[in-house]
Amino acid sequence: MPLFYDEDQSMLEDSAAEFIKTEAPVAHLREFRDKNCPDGFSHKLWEQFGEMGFNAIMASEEDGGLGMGLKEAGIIMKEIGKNLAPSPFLTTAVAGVEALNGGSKALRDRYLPGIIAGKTVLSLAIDESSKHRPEAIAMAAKRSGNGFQLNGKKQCVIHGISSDMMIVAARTAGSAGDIEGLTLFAVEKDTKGMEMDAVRLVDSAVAAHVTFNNVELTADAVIGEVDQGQEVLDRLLRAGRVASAAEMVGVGTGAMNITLDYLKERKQFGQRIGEFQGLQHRAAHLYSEMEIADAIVRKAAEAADAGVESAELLVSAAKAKVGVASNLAVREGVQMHGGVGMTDEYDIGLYMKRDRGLSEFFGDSRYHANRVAQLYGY
Amino acid sequence: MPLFYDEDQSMLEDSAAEFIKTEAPVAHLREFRDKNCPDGFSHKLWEQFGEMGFNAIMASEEDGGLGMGLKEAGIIMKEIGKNLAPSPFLTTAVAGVEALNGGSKALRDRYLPGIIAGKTVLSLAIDESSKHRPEAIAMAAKRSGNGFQLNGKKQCVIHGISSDMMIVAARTAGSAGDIEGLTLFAVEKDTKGMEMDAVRLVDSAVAAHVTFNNVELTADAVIGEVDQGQEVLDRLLRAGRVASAAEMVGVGTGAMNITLDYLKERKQFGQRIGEFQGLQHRAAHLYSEMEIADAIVRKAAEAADAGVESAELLVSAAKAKVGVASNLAVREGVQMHGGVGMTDEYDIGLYMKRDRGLSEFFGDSRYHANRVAQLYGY
Amino acid sequence: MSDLETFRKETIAWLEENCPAEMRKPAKSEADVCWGGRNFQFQSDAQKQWLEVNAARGWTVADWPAKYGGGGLNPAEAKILKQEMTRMGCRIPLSSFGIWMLGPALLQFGSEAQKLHYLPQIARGEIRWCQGYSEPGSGSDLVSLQTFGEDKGDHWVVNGQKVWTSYADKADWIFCLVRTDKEDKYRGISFLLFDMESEGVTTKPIKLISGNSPFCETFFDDVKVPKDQIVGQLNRGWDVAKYLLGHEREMISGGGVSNEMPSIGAAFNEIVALDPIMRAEMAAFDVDTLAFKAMGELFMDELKAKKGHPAQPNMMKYAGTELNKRRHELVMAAGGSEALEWESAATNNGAKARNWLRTKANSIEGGTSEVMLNVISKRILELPGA
Amino acid sequence: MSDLETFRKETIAWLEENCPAEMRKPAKSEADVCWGGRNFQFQSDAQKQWLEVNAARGWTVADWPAKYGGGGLNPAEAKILKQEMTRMGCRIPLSSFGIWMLGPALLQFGSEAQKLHYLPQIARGEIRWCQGYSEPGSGSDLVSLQTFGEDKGDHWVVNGQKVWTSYADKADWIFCLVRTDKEDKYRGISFLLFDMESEGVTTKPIKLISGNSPFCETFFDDVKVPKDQIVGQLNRGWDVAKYLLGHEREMISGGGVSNEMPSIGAAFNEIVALDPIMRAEMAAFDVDTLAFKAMGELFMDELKAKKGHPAQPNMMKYAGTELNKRRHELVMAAGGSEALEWESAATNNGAKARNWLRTKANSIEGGTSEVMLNVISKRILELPGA
Repeated sequence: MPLFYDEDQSMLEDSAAEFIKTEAPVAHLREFRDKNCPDGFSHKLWEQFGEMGFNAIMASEEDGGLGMGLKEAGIIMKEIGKNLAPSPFLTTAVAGVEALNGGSKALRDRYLPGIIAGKTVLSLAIDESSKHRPEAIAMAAKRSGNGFQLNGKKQCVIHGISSDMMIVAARTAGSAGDIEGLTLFAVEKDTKGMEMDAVRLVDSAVAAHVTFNNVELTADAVIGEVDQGQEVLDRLLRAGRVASAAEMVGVGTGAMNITLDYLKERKQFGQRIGEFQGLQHRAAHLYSEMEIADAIVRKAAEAADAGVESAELLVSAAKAKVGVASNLAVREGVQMHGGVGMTDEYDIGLYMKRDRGLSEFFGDSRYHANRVAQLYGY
Repeated sequence: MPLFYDEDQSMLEDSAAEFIKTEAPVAHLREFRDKNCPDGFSHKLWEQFGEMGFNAIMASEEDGGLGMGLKEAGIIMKEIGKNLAPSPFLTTAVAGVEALNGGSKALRDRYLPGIIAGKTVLSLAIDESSKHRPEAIAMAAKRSGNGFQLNGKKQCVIHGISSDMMIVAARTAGSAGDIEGLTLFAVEKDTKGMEMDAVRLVDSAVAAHVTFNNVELTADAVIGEVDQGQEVLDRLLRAGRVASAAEMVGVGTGAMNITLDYLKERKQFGQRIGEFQGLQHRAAHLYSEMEIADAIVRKAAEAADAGVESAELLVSAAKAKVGVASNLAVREGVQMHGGVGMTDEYDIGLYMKRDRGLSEFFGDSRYHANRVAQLYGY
Repeated sequence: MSDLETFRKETIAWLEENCPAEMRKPAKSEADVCWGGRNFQFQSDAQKQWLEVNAARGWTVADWPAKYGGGGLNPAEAKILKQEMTRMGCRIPLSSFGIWMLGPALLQFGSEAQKLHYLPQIARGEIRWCQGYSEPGSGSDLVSLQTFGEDKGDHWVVNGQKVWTSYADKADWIFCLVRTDKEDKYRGISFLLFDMESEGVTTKPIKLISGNSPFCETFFDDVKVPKDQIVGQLNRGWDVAKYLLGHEREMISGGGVSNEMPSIGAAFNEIVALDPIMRAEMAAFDVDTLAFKAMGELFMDELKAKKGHPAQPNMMKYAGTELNKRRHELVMAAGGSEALEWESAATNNGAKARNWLRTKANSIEGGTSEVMLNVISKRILELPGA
Repeated sequence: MSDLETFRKETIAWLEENCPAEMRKPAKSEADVCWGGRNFQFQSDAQKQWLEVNAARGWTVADWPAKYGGGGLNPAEAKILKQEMTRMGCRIPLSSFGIWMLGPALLQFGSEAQKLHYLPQIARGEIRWCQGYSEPGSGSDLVSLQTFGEDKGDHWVVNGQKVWTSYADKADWIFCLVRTDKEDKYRGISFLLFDMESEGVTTKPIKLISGNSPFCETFFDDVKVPKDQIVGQLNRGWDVAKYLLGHEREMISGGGVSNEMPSIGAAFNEIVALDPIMRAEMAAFDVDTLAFKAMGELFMDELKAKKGHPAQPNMMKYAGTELNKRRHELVMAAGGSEALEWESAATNNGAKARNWLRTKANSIEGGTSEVMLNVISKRILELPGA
């Protein structure tokens, strides 16, 4: 399979680009930020995503989806990134659906139709500290009657307060670091004993710190098998990592593009600043980095979709590489914008903020570089 | 004490610069390289160093020296570096003398006069693997009668085959990693049981792999106290690290200077290449890095001379910083020279080779960055 | 006991007696800083008192001559005062662009009458100043300045617009570059002082990516400026501005490293224990910080001794600001998702994120890093061409 | 079985039968490479035999048309041949600038007579070629070319000097850029072929920092070149040269990553276990290598499908060569003092150090990194100006 987009993928790219640029350009983010929307995203846009068919990408045809994969989902994510569109697409239609794909038919029937229609929103409660470290999940899910009782805390659950269902990773056995003993749960909105503290993040996303106080769940809530949640979590993480990496390709590319536009129009010392070779070389280097980051993200998506052995390595390499490249894009972007880059009026600062948020989401470039080393056995 | 050079130090700098530029410019290195001199340096030049008083810098006045310190020794080292002068100054007159300063009056009387006069050459047998790791010294020095018997191997002993005395670090007790149990020995040339394999290095220095087969030493050979060699070794290393860092400041500065000259004269596309802003910004960045590297090397020398607590931290920071800066200088130097930078005819390649050699000597930038972290407790 | 030892002893005693306990704790935020000026609202009695006792002694500007409201201290004494204030944790009694920027320029270029008039008011914190240099379309490029002062005999009538005027909405007076000769593009600029309450002056705060608004757009619409409010010669405002920019660069270049400059790796030792890659980055950063600190020491030593290249502040500004930006990138990375919080009490209202974003201006304000690199390559390295 | 499966089976069988065992071990050094040519000394019978069986089948240039000495394979077949040769560890039977550079240019720009004359000789390894582009004073700047061919009716008389002529001292013929019109600075250059044994040609090897001398200075003193030895149109040699440089860049950009592209950290796992900072650097490098490998795959896919920006080879060349230089810096660091050895048997005569130094030319030859960045900024990013 070639790494460039085939005809169908190119069509998807064109329609996503057109749709998101029209319906959710950067001004859309500003609107939701400035009206201090508690969700941080537009439910109407979410329904439109459903209508466009985007939300069906990761669901199997059997479940009413399109049976496509992360390469196609990544196309949507990139356009989201370019436009900084606030959307639950990543948590819901990519990572969430991929987790449900590892769950029972009953769960899929319960949630997928709403997701595909752009009605249902999912959130992901994985991290327990401010750095992504899923191997350290310690939150307890004790057996209680026929079900389970959850106690503990999760940090930075994006869309937590807006979600209809939260996927929660907890330990039904063993202790932090054990592969066995993890279980994933589908926790309904407003389940008794859940408390959420909403916090707005630097990129205007809304995250929740979630406390579980004797939260009672039935056995139906289990996604996959009890104690064997690692497998489902790995699916979720792989999808989330590739998709967030793809979004970062979009963010970096968007930042680079508006910066290139600025270099072509802004004059200083009687010249357009894009004429200065010092800036040209940096822009060209940045272009090179972004192209390479895009390539590894495509490759990682393809490998994850194909389920090949090297997928874990490529996925971590992708998140690591794009983390560095897109960070370079927003830093160069602000610097090359000069003074106006510091103002809220220009968009480049918003790209910088979104990059920062995404860099932490599903593990930063350092976490994943370390994981590459570990997977290589050193 | 100000970090810039005071009047006496400036005079020393002027006279060292003038002398070395005249007597041992880069052509001098080429001469000794091309005639494949087994020593790799000029004994005549070494005597001239003695006459100039350079070799007396680190020896105390009581021992017939000048009682100055690493800041002054660093001045000489920098000029050596700028001119790529092959010289046993570092091993002998700096690290060697500083080790002897921690030894007995008898040893000092035995070696210092010859060193000060530029007759005697010392070498240092510390490393046992191809990366500097003195904390892993394992070579055995068993007690044998009233003396000691050495067995084992040392790697990359610069000037080993040319030296009148070799300072050898070995274990009289304990095992690799222990602080106690190290002892330093002054091993005379041609001592029975020593075998040396001379190898020429990339920068034309001659190193020896040394094998010790039942080498018998008397107790007189011990520098400092038996089992307490760590203290003398630390002195030696501190001096060697600061001095090699200072030499690297010289190498980086020399590489930068000839590159700047080239940028000012070479024409391409009808312009002097130094007019291209892309190169200008890189040159300016390099200048900044070299200035900063110079500053921390001065600071480290001052701290080591003053014996303050932070000296270890500053010395490692200096070797780490200059390692990065001077590597940048030679890489930028070769690239900015373009094709001619690849030819043996131009000097820039010789700077690159010397930088590589020095970067390994007394620990590379990674070793010392790690040490900075350890000294900071993380 | 030497004079200096006596001075130190007396200084300690004076500080012990006069510095209120509250003023010995570090400022928590921008709001705790005493800026002075006509409309300044003191945060506390202690803040007001601490300013007043210092102003009375001339110690807001300890090394200025006493006749201009200063303390008349020699450099060695001023250093001791600074050391002891740092040691005891005393806050700076008065932060002021008048002290840091205009004052030195007035001391160098002002008439005696101007010095006697303005400097004591600056010293006492009675006038808060802002700086009018940049204009829309001329950031690092001051030559293309458009704000024009028309000669009307005993005054100029100024029209135009400035941007990046720090705290223009809070300032009492402005020192301002104004074109007074349209023919001479490279000179033709004068350095004027005027009251921000003058008719025709309006200001509009600029909202920054950090969420704060320390800068303004400032508009001049037929503003009258009397002829005696020029500093230096007519059409030679550049000389004053360049002198003053040098001061600003020194000030900003110091920003790369705080006084204490602690190890970033040690500060986050629990995080780096779990993240070997971050540990490596922080180790490299600590190396660079130690090295830059040594460079700062060498630079200051050379400055005091009037050695060193006159363009060296440009190098310090470049290296210091880039280092500081890197520091804040690392702080954000170490902070992880918690550092992303923008409006939570737990994060002091997103202080880490806002500070991080603020640092992005370091390499823009006071001359961009690119301009610094240009200056280094031209004036220090003497590379050819444009 | 599909045609391709049949082809694969037959190919495997042929390779098994015809590839000598010795030719299935990797080349140990430059000396083991088969370059062909009039004066080539085969290192072994196996090397000679392996060339001959391939030449007979047209498989030294498997995807060239059979009438020009090629194998006439379609792209899918050629890929299978390559895969199977890689899998079995077969050496390339013939390395040749004729195959990599001149051949593609002749196929594109040559007359039918030229193709029929030169290509089969190239395919059989009978003529070894060198490239005469660079001159002293014009490295990346070919427009300032001075070597001049004076028109003498049925031939040119060429005078001038080239540098960086790879293996000019070993080559039989040269393809060479020669100014044929002094008036037109930007065109006025023609692409000529001539025999290095022509009267007036002399070569002088250039000693490199690696200690090797793969390049020469080449001098032309009244060298006669018949008029039928021009490729493409008179004064349009640029078109040929640019096409050919594109091929060279693709070739060099591939140099960043070997076919196998193993993890550098894994290769030095004992070293990195003791050096956490090096481990971090190698992890970052492995990430970059994996990413560049993916980029290489995307690039090749796009190239085959004739998608992608036509200037993209410049980006690949830039990124690939910079990556390869970094790799060798890391290899040297991991090697420590042993890697410094220059003349010892234990280090295969300083192979690591010499290879490291050799890589420094990667970002210079075939267009410097700076020229690549210029091209990217102009042709891809469409930035304005010079």
